[in-house]
Amino acid sequence: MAKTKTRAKAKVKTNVFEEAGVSPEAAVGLLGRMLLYRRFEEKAEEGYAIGKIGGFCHLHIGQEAAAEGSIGPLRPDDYVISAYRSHTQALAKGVSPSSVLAELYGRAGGASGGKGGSMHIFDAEARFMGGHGIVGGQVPLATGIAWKIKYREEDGVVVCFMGDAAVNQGGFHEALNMAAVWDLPAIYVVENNAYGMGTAFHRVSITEMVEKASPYGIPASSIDGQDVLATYAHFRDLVEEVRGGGGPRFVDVQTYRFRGHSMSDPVSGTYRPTEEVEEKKEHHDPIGILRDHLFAGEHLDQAGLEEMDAEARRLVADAEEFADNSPLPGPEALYANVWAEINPHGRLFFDGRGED
Amino acid sequence: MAKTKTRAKAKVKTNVFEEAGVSPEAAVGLLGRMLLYRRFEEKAEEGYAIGKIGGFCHLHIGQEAAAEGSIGPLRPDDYVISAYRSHTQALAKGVSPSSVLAELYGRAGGASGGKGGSMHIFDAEARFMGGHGIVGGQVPLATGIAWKIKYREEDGVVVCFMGDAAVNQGGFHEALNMAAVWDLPAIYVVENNAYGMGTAFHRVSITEMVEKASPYGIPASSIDGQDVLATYAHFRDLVEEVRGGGGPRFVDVQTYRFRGHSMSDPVSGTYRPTEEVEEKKEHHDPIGILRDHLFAGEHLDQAGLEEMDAEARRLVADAEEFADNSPLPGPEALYANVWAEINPHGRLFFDGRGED
Amino acid sequence: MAVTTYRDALNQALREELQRDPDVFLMGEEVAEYDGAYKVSKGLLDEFGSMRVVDSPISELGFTGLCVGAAMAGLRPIVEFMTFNFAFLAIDQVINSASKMYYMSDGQFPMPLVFRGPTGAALQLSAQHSAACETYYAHSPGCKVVTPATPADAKGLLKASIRDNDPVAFMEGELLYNLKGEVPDDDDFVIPLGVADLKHEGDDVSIITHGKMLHVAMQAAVKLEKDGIGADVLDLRTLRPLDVDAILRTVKKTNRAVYLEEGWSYLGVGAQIVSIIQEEAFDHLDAPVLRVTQADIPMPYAKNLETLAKPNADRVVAAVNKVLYR
Amino acid sequence: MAVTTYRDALNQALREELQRDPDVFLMGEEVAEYDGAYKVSKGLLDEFGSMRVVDSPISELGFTGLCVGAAMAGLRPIVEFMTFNFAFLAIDQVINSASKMYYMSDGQFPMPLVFRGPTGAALQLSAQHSAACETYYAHSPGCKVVTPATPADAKGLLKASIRDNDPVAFMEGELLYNLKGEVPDDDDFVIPLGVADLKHEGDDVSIITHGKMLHVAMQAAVKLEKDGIGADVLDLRTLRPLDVDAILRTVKKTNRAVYLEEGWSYLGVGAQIVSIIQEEAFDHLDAPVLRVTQADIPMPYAKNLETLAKPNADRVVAAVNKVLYR
Ligand SMILES: Cc1ncc(C[n+]2csc(CCOP(=O)(O)OP(=O)(O)O)c2C)c(N)n1
Ligand SMILES: Cc1ncc(C[n+]2csc(CCOP(=O)(O)OP(=O)(O)O)c2C)c(N)n1
Ligand SMILES: [Mg+2]
Ligand SMILES: [Mg+2]
Repeated sequence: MAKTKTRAKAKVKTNVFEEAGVSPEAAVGLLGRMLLYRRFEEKAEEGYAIGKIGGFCHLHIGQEAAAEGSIGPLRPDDYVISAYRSHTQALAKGVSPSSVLAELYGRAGGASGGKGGSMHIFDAEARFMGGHGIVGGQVPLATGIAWKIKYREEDGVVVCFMGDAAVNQGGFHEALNMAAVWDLPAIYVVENNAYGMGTAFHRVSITEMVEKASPYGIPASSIDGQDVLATYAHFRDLVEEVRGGGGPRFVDVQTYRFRGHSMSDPVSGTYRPTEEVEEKKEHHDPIGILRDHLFAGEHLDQAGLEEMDAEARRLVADAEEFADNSPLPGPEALYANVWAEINPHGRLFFDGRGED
Repeated sequence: MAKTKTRAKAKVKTNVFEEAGVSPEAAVGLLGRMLLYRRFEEKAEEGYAIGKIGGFCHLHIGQEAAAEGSIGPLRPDDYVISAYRSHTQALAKGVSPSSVLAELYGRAGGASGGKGGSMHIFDAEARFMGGHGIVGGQVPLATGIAWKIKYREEDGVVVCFMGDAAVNQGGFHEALNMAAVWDLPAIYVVENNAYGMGTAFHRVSITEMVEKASPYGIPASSIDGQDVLATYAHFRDLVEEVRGGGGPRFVDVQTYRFRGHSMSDPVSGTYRPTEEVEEKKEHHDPIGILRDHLFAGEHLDQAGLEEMDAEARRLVADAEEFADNSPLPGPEALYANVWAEINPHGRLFFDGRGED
Repeated sequence: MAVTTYRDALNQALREELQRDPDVFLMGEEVAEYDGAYKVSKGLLDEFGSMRVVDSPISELGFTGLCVGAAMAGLRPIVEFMTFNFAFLAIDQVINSASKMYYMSDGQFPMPLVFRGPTGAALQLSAQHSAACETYYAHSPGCKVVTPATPADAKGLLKASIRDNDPVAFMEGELLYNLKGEVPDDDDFVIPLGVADLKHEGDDVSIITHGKMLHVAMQAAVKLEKDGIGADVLDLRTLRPLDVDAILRTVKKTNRAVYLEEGWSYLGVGAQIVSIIQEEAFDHLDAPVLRVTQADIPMPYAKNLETLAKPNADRVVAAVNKVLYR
Repeated sequence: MAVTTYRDALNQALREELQRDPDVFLMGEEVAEYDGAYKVSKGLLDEFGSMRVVDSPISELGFTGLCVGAAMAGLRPIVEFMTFNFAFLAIDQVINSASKMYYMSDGQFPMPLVFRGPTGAALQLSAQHSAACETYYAHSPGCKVVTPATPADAKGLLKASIRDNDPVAFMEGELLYNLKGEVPDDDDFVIPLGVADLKHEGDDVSIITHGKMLHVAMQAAVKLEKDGIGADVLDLRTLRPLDVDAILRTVKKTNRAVYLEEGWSYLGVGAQIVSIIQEEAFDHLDAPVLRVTQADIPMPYAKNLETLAKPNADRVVAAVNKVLYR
């Protein structure tokens, strides 16, 4: 969150709040949420380093505005579904930091009882529908959730997140076509961080992201996903359109990943130079950008910021305490919830121990 | 092939040959080919009715111009690959009527030794690459054949046929994207007969066919596939562009199926009215249209036509004689060509009879 | 009791369950306006409308995933595959999403889904349309597998599958749709999953099978009777849950068994049944359990070759004679 | 002989075969610029260029089909799946196209293809990244299946698989990549498909396994030795072609067998091996063949649960004691 340069840049326009239709007070709220997401992911990073977290762990650091700006405008009864890079989106949809962190720690108190882990965070009550590990796999699921909304004649909306590489999965195309044909209330959001693992988007597509929904006749837009105000305003309008029966939408949210693809991958390398990452952190940090706007408009000062940051750290510390104290899932959990219905007749487990 | 009406219509423009850059003599040749295809499919129809042909049998009647116009401009060393509705395309690529009909009859002398049947006609020598039964399944294969052409630095072209419903398969999108990214010499041809089985295209797409390649940046075009001259001219140009290194192309060839989806399906029904089919046969028969042009320009008369038709029937009769006399595959064929390499060690067949 | 075809029995089950529960809907290719490729859903569009009987694009992966999502959100989808041979395109959503969702979410998202359609061969449809697909669905936990062989079983088991709260791969057969049999009209005729059916009794040997091969097994039992050999014919009906007790009961009675199935031998269903029998009834076996399967090849088109490739009653009789050391 | 990791052994095999045959190319996600998700293809892009070591989009179905088409046209593609767990999206092209093409075309189009990548579980990757996928490929004729457990086998068998003219599913393991072992440097070190390897000898029981479970079997054999029990440990190495002779040899020697595998039990590979043993060595068995497998559940994330779910040496020892009636 470098100051000088970016603050100078921000000075020129101080009416950003009116432009976005977001009050400075609300903007301070957005900043607080993003600080929480940042500190949460740093805690996950730490937890992975010291072995409290295992498996694959994909951080959202640098992409906080994409989550907050797109999920912020939703109602609690709206749905969100995502891929494996979804800690922050879960928090944004109302899953508690304790529940997410406990899941990363593989504890019984985790969102998925410790069975899902970082890639499979689920919270039915918060209508956070996962947490899916197969690239593109969640996209048809989102279409199905939207199908249910139409089927039941409800006025909800589903927001489906995916990465930029997911648009090259056939399932993405099949799912968007059906959403268009049946006019379903779904917003398909590409968190376009320009890379799929080590592959730059333009190495696997000769067109721009915003083109990807054109064969289905789905209205598409691109937005600077590092600017939480613009992103929030854009989604506030989209959600209204879709809730009003406007049919599906496709949004290219342009963002950037400040860390490696997963905790086991390098931040930079042959696929992207260190300088690029540094430049992005310096000038395109979603937290830095909003902070500078608030400073420029004198809606917040350094002291206020530090207080907010301290609060974010406090929330994460509470989550950590909860997660540390949450018990490991007991051995009885091993065979629990494989089947929603254990039929009275016949054998369901074939390993000779399942029904012990 | 109703005469009067259409002939009147045709009268107005007699320079169609110059327009298309196809000499009347060459056009007579195209007519002869299309007559062969028509008579061949009628023979298949008959063979199915009397039980000489089994399984699924999808006829191309009404779509002859799409095959002849698109394959006509190819070189023998170019490749064609298609779906399960491909008798006519095989003939157009140079597979002999005897070999195709014997395959339909399930005879040893068939293109695929009687093992493939109507849906799986293969001829490596003619570079007719099948005959594939999974909707959309051949499209990635075509991209791979084009990959080989680029890999070996050859100047060939691959033409890939698919139906209008195949564009809703994810594999179609994945395959076209890769062809675009790697700039491969492939022409993807939708034989757009407006229906996938009983489903009108516009019930499963809210956009036009020509839009379907837009996310990949592949140049796309639409053509009246009942007009063999226009189709031939269009493909002659496309093939030249692609052979010259122009990269992939996508073509919406608008045509119509005069028969049911397969021999086991009705010609018309709730999904399309009889009147529609009758109108198409009356005014959009590719053979009738070209015949009328030739008559109008006095390049052909009724007697000449009848002679050509007799010749087509003769060729089909020869094919029938060959197929009838071709032996059934012997029992030794059952286990032949499952494996290209029978390893000296270990068991490959597990039914207790394979290695008898 | 009324004599009904397998097709109409399925149609009745669909209609009754669509009537019974507004959350049930049917989606697939040609299921609505075309009445289904094999007319199983005849008339349902008119009765239930286009939100509940839905023609899909040819997007197997997509509409299967759509139905998984709809199930997450509380509906009870029925997916029709024109055949399970096309479901290879969708199997990622069946295995990675539907079959694992309930566990991954630790019980938050049950998956009350049915995937139904024909499995195995019809007549001369050749390699890409003739595979028996049971193995691909039975291997992974989280998905139940049902293979009805008669009209009554088709109706009773489909109703049970639709009411079940787990994903069910419900496997039919083109060659069964016209089969006639007695079917109870009763609206609540439900056959619980996990109960095998002893469809023929005899003391000398157990012929165990599932799906359309039941009818081949019955032919074999009749032939054997003429030779004075009595055969139990056990129709598993459901592969998961599996009625292991019924399998052990017949094997412990006859001490000899043959498993008959339509599909390929390597890791065909029979392999698992053999593995269970030899583990749980080892001392009761007087001979190895033999298996009769399709030829271990892709299905050829030519009628004469296809006939050679398919299992038949004579092969079953030969296997029975072998386990009887005759 | 040099001590090499499993990863480097694969890398050597790829390099040597890319050098040997200009028609061989490698395609998959991150195989080129990133050196492979698990660095198996390290350095190959620099040596062979971007037409022969090719980064693909995340389009499993598409690039698998692309490689099938390239094989039809005469090339010898190697497809890398980041794991076979992602190959469910591509399995239609593996089974319906690659495995049937040669037969459907009556021998006109051989399919010299290799599909390679890890199968089974690593550490805490949970349900969608941990499945052992052997069954899905071994069931259908037309596809060979290879599961090397050591660096030497990895190199020798990958070279053989690349030279083979049929599709080969070549299944590795994340947890094997760092494993060290002696590997012949010889450019023509090829291990023929279809030859199992007896990796430990003993007279009392046969532990038969494949893939990474070999190492669990070896641990069990050592533990058993301490109890005075001698175990044959037979590593099948290739599941199709299958070295049935070697299986029968060890079983006829010890009269007792346990099959150990990483995957699920229902129609796990062991089911087929059991079916073969009981059919072809019935009179030699002094006890049923027992199977040790993963818990019959999707793989959980929590470390303690994952540990409980995986097979281990103690479970193998327990099974051995059972077949020895101890
Ligand atoms: C079907 C499938 N293929 C490959 C992978 C391995 N993988 C996980 S994430 C990833 C890159 C995805 O990039 P992108 O869609 O841009 O999302 P991002 O990670 O940048 O958020 C890959 C290749 C997978 N999980 N699923
Ligand atoms: C993956 C798959 N799904 C379904 C089918 C069954 N099927 C065969 S052809 C067909 C309709 C295809 O229509 P279209 O692509 O327009 O081609 P046309 O038959 O009109 O030439 C369907 C649904 C199949 N063969 N493969
Ligand atoms: Mg990305
Ligand atoms: Mg069509």
